[in-house]
Amino acid sequence: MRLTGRGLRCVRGGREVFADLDFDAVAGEAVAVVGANGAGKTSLLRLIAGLLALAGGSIALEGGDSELTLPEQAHYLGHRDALKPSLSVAENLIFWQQFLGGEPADAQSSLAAVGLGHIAHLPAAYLSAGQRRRLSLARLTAVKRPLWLLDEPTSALDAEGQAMFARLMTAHLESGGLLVAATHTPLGIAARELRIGGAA
Amino acid sequence: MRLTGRGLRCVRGGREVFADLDFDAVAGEAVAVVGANGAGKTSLLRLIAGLLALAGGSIALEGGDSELTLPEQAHYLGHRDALKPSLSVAENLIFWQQFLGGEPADAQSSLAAVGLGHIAHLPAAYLSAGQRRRLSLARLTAVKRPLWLLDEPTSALDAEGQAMFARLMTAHLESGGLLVAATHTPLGIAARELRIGGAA
Amino acid sequence: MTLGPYASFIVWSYAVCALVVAILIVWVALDYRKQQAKLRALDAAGVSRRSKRNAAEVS
Amino acid sequence: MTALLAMIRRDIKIALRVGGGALIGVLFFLAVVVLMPFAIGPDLALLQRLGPAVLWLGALLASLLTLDRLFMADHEDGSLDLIAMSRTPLEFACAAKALAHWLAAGLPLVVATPVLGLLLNLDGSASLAIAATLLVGTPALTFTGMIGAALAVTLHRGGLLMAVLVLPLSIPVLIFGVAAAGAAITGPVSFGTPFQILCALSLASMVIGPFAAAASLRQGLD
Amino acid sequence: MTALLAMIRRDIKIALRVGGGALIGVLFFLAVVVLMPFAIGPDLALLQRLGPAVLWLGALLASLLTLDRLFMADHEDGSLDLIAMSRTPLEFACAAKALAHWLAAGLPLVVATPVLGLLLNLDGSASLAIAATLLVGTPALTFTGMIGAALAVTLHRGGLLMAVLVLPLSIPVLIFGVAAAGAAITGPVSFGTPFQILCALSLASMVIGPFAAAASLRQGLD
Amino acid sequence: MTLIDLANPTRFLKLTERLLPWLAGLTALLLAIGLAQSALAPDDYQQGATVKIMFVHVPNAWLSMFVWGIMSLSALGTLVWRHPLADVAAKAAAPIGAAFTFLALVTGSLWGRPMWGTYWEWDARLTSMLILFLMYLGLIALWRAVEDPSRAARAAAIFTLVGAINLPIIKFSVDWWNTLHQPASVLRVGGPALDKSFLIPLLVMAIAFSLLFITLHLAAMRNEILRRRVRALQMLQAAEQQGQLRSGAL
Ligand code: HEM
Ligand SMILES: Nc1ncnc2c1ncn2[C@@H]1O[C@H](COP(=O)(O)OP(=O)(O)OP(=O)(O)O)[C@@H](O)[C@H]1O
Ligand SMILES: Nc1ncnc2c1ncn2[C@@H]1O[C@H](COP(=O)(O)OP(=O)(O)OP(=O)(O)O)[C@@H](O)[C@H]1O
Ligand SMILES: [Mg+2]
Ligand SMILES: [Mg+2]
Repeated sequence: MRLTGRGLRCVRGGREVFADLDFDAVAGEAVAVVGANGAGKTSLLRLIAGLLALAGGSIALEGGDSELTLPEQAHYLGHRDALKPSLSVAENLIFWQQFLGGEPADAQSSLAAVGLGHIAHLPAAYLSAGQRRRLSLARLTAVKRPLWLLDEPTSALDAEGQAMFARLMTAHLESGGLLVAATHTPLGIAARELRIGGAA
Repeated sequence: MRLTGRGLRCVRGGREVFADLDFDAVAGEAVAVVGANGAGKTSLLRLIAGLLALAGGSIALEGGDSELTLPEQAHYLGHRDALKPSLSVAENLIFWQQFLGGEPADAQSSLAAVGLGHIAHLPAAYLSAGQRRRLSLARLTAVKRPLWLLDEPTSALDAEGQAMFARLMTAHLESGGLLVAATHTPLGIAARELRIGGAA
Repeated sequence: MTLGPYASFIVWSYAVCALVVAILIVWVALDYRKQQAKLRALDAAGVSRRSKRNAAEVS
Repeated sequence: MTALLAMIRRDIKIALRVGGGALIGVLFFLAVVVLMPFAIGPDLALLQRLGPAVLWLGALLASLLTLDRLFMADHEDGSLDLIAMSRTPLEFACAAKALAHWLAAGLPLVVATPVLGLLLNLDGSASLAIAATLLVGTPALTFTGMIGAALAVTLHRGGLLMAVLVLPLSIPVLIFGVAAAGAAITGPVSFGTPFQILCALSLASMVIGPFAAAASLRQGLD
Repeated sequence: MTALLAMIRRDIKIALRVGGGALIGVLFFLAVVVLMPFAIGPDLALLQRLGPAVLWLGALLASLLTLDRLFMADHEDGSLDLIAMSRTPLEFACAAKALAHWLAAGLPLVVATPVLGLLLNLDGSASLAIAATLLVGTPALTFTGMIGAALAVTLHRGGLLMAVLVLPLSIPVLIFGVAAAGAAITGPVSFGTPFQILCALSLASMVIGPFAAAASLRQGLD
Repeated sequence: MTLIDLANPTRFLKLTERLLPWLAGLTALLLAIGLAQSALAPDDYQQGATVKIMFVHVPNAWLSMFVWGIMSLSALGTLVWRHPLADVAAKAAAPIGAAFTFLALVTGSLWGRPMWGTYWEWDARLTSMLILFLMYLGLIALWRAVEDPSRAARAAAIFTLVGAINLPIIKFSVDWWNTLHQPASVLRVGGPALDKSFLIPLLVMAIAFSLLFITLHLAAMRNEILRRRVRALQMLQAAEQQGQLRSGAL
């Protein structure tokens, strides 16, 4: 599997963010998108996820499921964590699992994998910043998708959480997945760097 | 100036988060609050800021302005950045400056100091995550307060932004200020460590 | 005792009062039973005595 | 299908927890009905005549008050991004959300109508007729209101703007709803015709609403 | 003082930008006024009689629709934390927010009333009288509604629950507002008494509202 | 507030355990006496036998206001002293008060039909009572909508205090506006203006209903304390399981 972008151009709010960006990501390899604040890392991820319209260029996923569009094969993990405070931790995860189409059986094990097994019954409103982030990460394992688009995934995680997450990413890559992550801190795994906007 | 907490106990949502916590912070010294996700770092900062009720113990600031309460002498920088998307960058900062009682003259220089001078007129809705964080940081210099309470202040900042922020903190400490920051990554300045909840 | 032309209104007043008061009494009694049953179940599940003291303080 | 059911279940759960349960909807309806005599003045005959209008206005109000957050909440917490990326067509997801909203906010009103009819001095059959018009008519309110809710997300606007967009769309529903209900009470006009039109409006809005809302949401992603 | 002025200025700015400007408020009012004949039926005499009620209901609606986010938005983005920590007493800050809300949402309605009166077949002096009652009465709606908005933050609840709590509190305002307006038109009752009571209600709510809201917000911090 | 001094919930539980049977017995006795007396009371020369409705209408009307007053005091206890028993007292009183208000409204309507020729009239006394009823319902909804009891207690306390403004309006509505409802004839300056043959049964019924309220309130408070104990124990149970899971995982 291979994700390619050619001649990408991004315009937001009438201002050009970047232009003529090319990138490649192959299965089993992590791509770390780096660049200064405001360079366009988040914008690139949202372009790939189909959440922003391309102002130019093209993005293609080769070797994926031909019946599905690119966004349908991707997980997007943004700053906003898509959690409902009034639902419990487990209810939040199970909803996404059912809605995104995973098997309902393994919600509990996904929660345990991110270290939230013991607070599955708490309302999500009670979670700390890192616990919220862990709950979003649980989505990645609860539903299988070949392409992970991650926006600063390690923020708010403690050291143990970062190690846990590095294991998750490694497992995903080893099973032939793709991974594009925007980040300011080291991801904790080997990754090819994609720099946006020069060495700011 | 000296900030002391004695025998602090924190209860949230009916569950005890920590108990019997003591800490000291003296002027010119940074305290880095560390601990696992959910250990209670954010809760501690909110206790100090008066945004949570103490379940036990006491917090006092010695040597401050005796006419003002502790929260009135503190800056609190949380995960939620108190920005209004429909106001421009400059309008956001100037509002907080006027509301919190700073001199209106130096809003522009505060913005320049955090590297946002060139986009002062943009609506805050257009900012990237790091730019939003920078705008919150601008509040710290736009209004003078002796005590800074910072919750993961470096998250979303790029390398240059972290260096800039380290300079801000150093200047604050050198002018006799106090600083308590919860963090998972190194702050970039020398800091005394306050660990909550054992080495999880 | 004769209730005059408006007997039905008087009787209805007293009847509604009796009914509502009865509902209140039944509600309170049933609620009591329910909570007692829950407490017994928790006891049976072996939530320790020490924690019971704490619980009393928390409430 | 699982996906849509999950969506409906989630939205009802949230609506009941955040809004405080279906009872709150009924209570609100009660408050509106009680409010009207104050606004109109204590004239029982007039009240009876205006009864259907009052109940319909209450339903309109309840939907206006709760609809504006229908998509906004999902947009603000990022859920909408994931919904847009999912394998479920956005149109179906929108329809599921609207259905859940109606089940949580519209249905209780319909159920409470016969009771509230008593307060407005309506007799049993009239109350039932009004309940029937509300049953077939309130979905139209929800499904047209949904378009406004989606536009609110696209425009990054809230508050009264949405009401201004939705109100004109709901005028036909209101007209025929009140007409059908009025016909059932006073009876010179036939009940059937406006009632059928009401059904037609509901069906049409159930088709148009999700498409318009989904189209608007797609435009609004950024 | 600078702080309060800054708060008022900011809130008005946001309300106008997000809500789409003062015109939207007027437009909403217009939509409600236009809607009524459809709900009630095209009976001009009845419409004229119900004119004040319709205008007052519109005002109540506009405040219900916009008030529920008064503190919630500030709570969600963290502004409320900073406001609570600031040197400005929370009571004053609450009052400033309510004042800004009234200036942005209430005042335009008052100004538009004489124009809308024409639509409802009211003559000039009656329209002016109604505008006067709205002018002194709508602050009471805002300042009592504020209590509900603050409770919404404390409870982490929204939607109809707030309306259910606020409506009973606003019933007296509505009664005397409509009474005063009705007196001005038909005239058997004197205009003065209900108008004075309306003023008293407004003044009382301006004192009680900010205190209750601030108390509630303090309790709700976490 | 007789109960505020019993600071400790456990002590409170013990005391109610002993007190409740006696209170229930006394209530039943007084209710029986009151009912007998009201049955034997003479007809009014104006109102005929319908005056008998007074013996249930007036106690219910008084209690509906009195209960809100009790809740207001409890609200102060919640906000000022942060006493958990005050929360419990306020929460337990709300449904009972709502029931009394409902009864006052219903008996008043049933009395109004023969006396005024209508069940309902939008006058000041009746309207303010209806608002009281709506506020009771809103309060109950508020309590039920929030799981965290102390959070709900503080919000409910503020709402209760704001709503207390309605009490003087109900009481004096008959004096401030000319209404259908008759002005105060018992609780008024210058002593009661009611004939002894009506006054005595009325007072007996009033005392009986007050006792009924106290009994029900104590019982409901006991239930509420138990409910909180159950909740706390459930949370401890969850915490214990968490501890086991933690030690298992590490
Ligand atoms: C739904 C209708 C009614 C409501 C909501 C209502 C409400 C009340 C209230 C709140 C009180 C207590 C007032 C106080 O303590 O000052 C009261 C007392 C009383 N009501 Fe009514 N009432 C209604 C109908 C009636 C009717 C139809 C009558 C008789 C014609 C009546 C006769 C009385 C009397 C005699 C008292 C005792 C006044 C006193 O001695 O202070 N009420 N009512
Ligand atoms: N609003 C809340 N209501 C109830 N419980 C809460 C609330 N916020 C946090 N908690 C609980 O309090 C504990 C401490 O939370 P806190 O946010 O202080 O953690 P933290 O140390 O800042 O964690 P992180 O590193 O993830 O930011 C957590 O166990 C959390 O579940
Ligand atoms: N919603 C928006 N509307 C208009 N412009 C936007 C929007 N979001 C971001 N921008 C602009 O697009 C540019 C790139 O933003 P983006 O969020 O992609 O940056 P980033 O590289 O992720 O930065 P960071 O490291 O701070 O997260 C920025 O200059 C920003 O001002
Ligand atoms: Mg970014
Ligand atoms: Mg934290």
